[in-house]
Amino acid sequence: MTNAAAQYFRNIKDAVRTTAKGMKITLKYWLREPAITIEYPDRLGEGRTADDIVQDRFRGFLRLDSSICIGCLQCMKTCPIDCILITTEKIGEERHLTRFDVDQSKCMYCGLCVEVCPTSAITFSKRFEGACYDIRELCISHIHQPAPVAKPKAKEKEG
Amino acid sequence: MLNTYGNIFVFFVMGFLFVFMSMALVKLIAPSRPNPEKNMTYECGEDPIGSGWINFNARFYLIAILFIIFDVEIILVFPVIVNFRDNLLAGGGLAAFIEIFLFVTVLFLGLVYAWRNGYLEWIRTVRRQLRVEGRVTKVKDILSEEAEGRG
Amino acid sequence: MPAQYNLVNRLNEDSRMILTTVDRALNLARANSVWYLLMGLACCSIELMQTGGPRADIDRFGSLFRATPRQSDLMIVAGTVSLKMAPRLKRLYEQMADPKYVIAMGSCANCGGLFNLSYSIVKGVDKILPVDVYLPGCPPRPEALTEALIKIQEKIKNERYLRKKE
Amino acid sequence: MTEFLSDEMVLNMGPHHPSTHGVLRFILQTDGEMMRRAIPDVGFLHRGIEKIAELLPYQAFMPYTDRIDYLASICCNFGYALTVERLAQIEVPEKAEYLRVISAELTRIGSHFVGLGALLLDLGAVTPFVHALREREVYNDLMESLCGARLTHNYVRIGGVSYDEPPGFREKTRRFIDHIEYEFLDEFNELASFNTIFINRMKNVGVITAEDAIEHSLVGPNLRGSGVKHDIRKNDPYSIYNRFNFDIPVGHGKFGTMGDCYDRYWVRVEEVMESCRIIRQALELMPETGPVRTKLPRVFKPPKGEIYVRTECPRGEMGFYLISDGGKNPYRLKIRTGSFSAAAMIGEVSQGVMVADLVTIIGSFDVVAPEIDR
Amino acid sequence: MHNLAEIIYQFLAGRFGQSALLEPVFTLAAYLIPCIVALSLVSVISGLLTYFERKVSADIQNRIGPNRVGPYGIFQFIADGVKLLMKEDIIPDAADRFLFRIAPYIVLSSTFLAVIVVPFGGPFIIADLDIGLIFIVVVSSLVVVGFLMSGWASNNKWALLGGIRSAAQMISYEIPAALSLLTVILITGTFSMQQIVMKQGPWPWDWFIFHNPFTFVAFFLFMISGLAEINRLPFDFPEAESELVSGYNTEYSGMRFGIFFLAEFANIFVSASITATVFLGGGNIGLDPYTSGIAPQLFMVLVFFAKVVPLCFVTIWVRWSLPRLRLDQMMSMCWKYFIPLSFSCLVLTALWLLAFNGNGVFWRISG
Amino acid sequence: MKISDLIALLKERLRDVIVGIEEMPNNDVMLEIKRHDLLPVLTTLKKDKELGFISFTNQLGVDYGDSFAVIYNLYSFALGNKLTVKVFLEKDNPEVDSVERLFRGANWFERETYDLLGIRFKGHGNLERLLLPSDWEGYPLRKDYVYPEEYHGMALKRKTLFEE
Repeated sequence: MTNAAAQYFRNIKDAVRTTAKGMKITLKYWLREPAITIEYPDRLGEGRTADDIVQDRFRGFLRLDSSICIGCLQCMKTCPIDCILITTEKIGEERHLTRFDVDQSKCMYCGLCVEVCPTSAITFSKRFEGACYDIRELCISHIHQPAPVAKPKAKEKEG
Repeated sequence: MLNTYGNIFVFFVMGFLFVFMSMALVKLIAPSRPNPEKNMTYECGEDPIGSGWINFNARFYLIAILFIIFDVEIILVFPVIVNFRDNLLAGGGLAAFIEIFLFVTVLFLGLVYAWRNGYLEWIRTVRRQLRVEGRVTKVKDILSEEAEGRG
Repeated sequence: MPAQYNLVNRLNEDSRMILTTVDRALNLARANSVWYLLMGLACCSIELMQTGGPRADIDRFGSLFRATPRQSDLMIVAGTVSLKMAPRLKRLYEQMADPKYVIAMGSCANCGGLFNLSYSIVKGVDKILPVDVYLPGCPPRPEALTEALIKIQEKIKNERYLRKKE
Repeated sequence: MTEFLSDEMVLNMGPHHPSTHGVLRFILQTDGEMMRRAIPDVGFLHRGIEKIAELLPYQAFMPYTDRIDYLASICCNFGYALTVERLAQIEVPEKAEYLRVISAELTRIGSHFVGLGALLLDLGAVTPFVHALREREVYNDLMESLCGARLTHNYVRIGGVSYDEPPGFREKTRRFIDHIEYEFLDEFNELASFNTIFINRMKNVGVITAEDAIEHSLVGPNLRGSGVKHDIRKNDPYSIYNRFNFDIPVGHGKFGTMGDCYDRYWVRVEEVMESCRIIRQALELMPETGPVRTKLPRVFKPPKGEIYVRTECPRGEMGFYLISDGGKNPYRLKIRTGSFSAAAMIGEVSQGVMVADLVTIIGSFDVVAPEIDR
Repeated sequence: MHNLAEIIYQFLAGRFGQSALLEPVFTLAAYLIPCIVALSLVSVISGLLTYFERKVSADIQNRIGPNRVGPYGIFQFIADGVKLLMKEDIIPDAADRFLFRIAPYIVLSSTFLAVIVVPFGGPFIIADLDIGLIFIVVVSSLVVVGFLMSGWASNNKWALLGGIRSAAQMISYEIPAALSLLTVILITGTFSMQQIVMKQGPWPWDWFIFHNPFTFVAFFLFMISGLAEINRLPFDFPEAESELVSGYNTEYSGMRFGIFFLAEFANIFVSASITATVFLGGGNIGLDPYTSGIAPQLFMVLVFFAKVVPLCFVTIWVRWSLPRLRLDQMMSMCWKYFIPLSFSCLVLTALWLLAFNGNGVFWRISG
Repeated sequence: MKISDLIALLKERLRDVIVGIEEMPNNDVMLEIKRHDLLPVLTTLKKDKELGFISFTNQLGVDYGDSFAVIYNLYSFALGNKLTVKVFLEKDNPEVDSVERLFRGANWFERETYDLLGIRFKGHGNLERLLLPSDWEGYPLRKDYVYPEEYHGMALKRKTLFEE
């Protein structure tokens, strides 16, 4: 009986003590701790853009440097879900890239295409903003007019 | 002439009017595009199984009865409490105190009685009931019915 | 007589002006109070939580989550929609009160994404719901979701609410 | 005492319900507030990952393992890579092993944060959950600087890892784990774990005995919560886990019965601390430089054979049963996950509890829907 | 002159002269003006409280909170209100349409009724009823009817559970709340709110919370039971988000839900003002509320709100600090801890008064 | 326990029923048995004091083209050893005894195998589809599975954005 009574009052004491402790912590946060919010998009701070809030290695939208692309189609073949479409055409003597589309709505940002690229022509940019009203906007064409592919010699240079 | 209860009445009416007017405004400007799917009862995206109007096992009936007992007795103690101060100042404090004490003690004994008999435990009763009844619908049936309904 | 000198037309025009202003104010209010349905389907749901969390804090835009579709304005389809889930998702969308908006968050919701090879996935949530904003990413960053919310807000602001048709 | 006769109420909890952690569905048969039983209905996120594995080359399947358990993607990467490596007998560079362990343990911390936080959220305590999310942001930044993604890291490759550590990574990681172990967890425990209300919600609820836990194939923290000292990192060590000194936290009935929800919760809290210990040691031992990836042929074909490899994920044993026919795609890949048996167990332990307890029980098992459905 | 209606009536009569013709107009005006003012005041206050709650929660969670609508987002509640007005109003087919519609009326009206006897400081009390405190206790239990009604009428199982829970919870916590108020009645000997305020003084030692140790305990008992009465965490069972989706208002959309929302926050305000009035001296600055000039009277209002706002803050603060109890724990907490404790507070306060001849701990200081 | 010792021990205990026993990579033993021996063998493995394979860690079904197989992964806390048990089934009638009674954790594993491969488990209490909808047709993990065109009016194919 005394045990039960002691337990009864211990319960009250515990409840009060632990509640007070918890509330002390939240009060501390209310009073002292500053917000860690990054006010994307408009109040990022002096001279900061959206790209600055991501880390260097961030895997954003794919980017193509068409001047060094050798048109080897490795990235297209290695993509498990076929979100890259490249067509090449022989215009005159040289092979030309006529189309280099990346379906960013489908892309899973895995990096397999980037790893496989022998010349590092396709890389990740830091861009992550791409919300749009029409899904077709997310199919991004990197080539607007046929561009000659780079010489495969570059491949050996890159190793 | 002015009556304080007039205030209460006006307030009550105004409270009603407040809601009524906002609802009228809603009627005026809010869209209304009902369809059978929308007007279906929400149950986490599933077809509701059965109606919500069932015989509800409300163990709190008991709590309600306890509440009424307590509330009634508290009301009985009200006059004593209101007059306690006057009695005290008039020298009759001890009698008033004894009165309150007796009342509260009786109430308290009632609580202790309920406590001892386990009326304040919610879970115990149910465990027993679960053992006694064992009325459990086959879930298989529910799932297959659903599949039929969809197909 | 030119139409603009007609008194009735004049009144009409005035009221249209007023309606436009009121409309704009109402849309502004609506855009700043977009409550989203708390529904995480897959990976994106974690980023959805993070968006409500302290770093991105979607509450800045007056958005908070509601657990029931009746009280929410925005459905964020955060993740893969399987064929088993699709009817439920559609029902949840239907049960939301008008006006309502949908964000397809992440590749899976956009077009099936990396699960295009699968047999049990809806290839794009726009096949079952009208999607307002598509958001790429797998999963999108919280900031990207914030951007999608801003797109939704812009859409709301450009809507004609009282003036149904000109 | 009079028994009030009442109808049985059958109601759906999920697939859209705030506390079912993704898309689970429970069919509750209740008697008012009291539940007679809860029948789990899963598969709302069945994405056919095992079938996809049969359609893709070995390397290309790696990103999919991220999505098996999105909270602990590196642990899944790790398990899959390990399976293929053991089958094909590929040596992994020393540094890559360390980076794998560090990132996997960091992921464990991050995953447990969501697990613990979500449980608290289900119990109505929003603030600890948001605080856990805040720490997760730091963790996310750390992982982003290492792997380039916040959630689906896709860091581990067959034969190594994709990137070397970025500059300043060690220092940042050390600061992070110090903050977690010495500051954040203390505060978190004060705020949540040791709160009387919280303890009362958790103790003696959903008790699973050790025998039951083994019988129902529970794994990971759920098994350890029942007092079974079994951790694949110790009992069947893989990678370089045998080089580290760490304990296996087990439930011992801290406040109530052994194997209750609180024990499962507390095992996770302690695991976070153990992970911090492992990371600290790994950071000390990790070589400064060195290769991080073994070069594989472009068309990679492991030898014919079958293998079963188990790794310890935040949600318990992650087993990959891989059958290779010598081709470039796996012939069959079965993924055994911790949440799968845990979800089955939820139905078993939730008989005769209250609706509110079901929420606690689901939270304490820390199930993740895609792990169940795959 | 003990209430606002009379003051206004006298003022109007003095201004325009008394006549049989104008008297009904005066009467109506005397009733309506304070009513409308109080209603709009309480609506705005509860709106501001929603903003306050979101800001406080944001601060506690290292966030910023709403900051886009107006300076620091202060007009967020207006945006929310307007949006709710423009949302579709859904009544499910399976619901009991009449009860479904009537429930918000009952919830809001009964919440607003409690405002009648709240002394805003000075003469600003809408009706100083003799039974003021009992009136509040009675009226606040009317809210239960509304909740139960909405839960039942929705024909939704989550809503039903929420409604039943609210009934069980609110009637249980009614007892400790009423009992802890009675400890003060022992001291004052009257139920009139204005009298209760006037019996206290401007300084903390004059307040009833510090009258004796038992009123001190009763204060906390009332605070916590008040949390339960207004369905705030750790007692927010009727709308426990993670358990019952959204509880009794699961099926409510648009403004009907908005009215529940408004009532919830109005309840916070009412509960805080009762606490401030009964235990913390209300708007008492040591002057007579009726005869002093307009400046002291306004100061009294200020004092009153200076006490209410921290109490509202505490309500919000608790919500963001604690997890939710379980239903049976909540019930046992009420019946096993709160009711015995409040009983003993009542008896011990009576004993204290008897022993010290009606004086408090600080009676020498407070004179 | 060493793999060779375990193989010797298993050979001694299960002399009559072993069809094949071999070492697997990753310290594992592959034990192949006949279909109708499954239940007795697993019972022995679990109940035998010395073996004590009480933990049922994994189960999967495989479509080997000309036959099905069900594979069980067991673990013994006492020995610290894993064991893989494999049963081959005929292609046209894939049926095997359920071990749900023996290992209660096997319940969902068997349902999943039934769901995805169509292997029936005799004596299972509730052998229904687990992951896929109950009105789904076909067994996806079979090698000859053809993807459905649509399910309840929802087409499974989507034009890629390149085509649009």
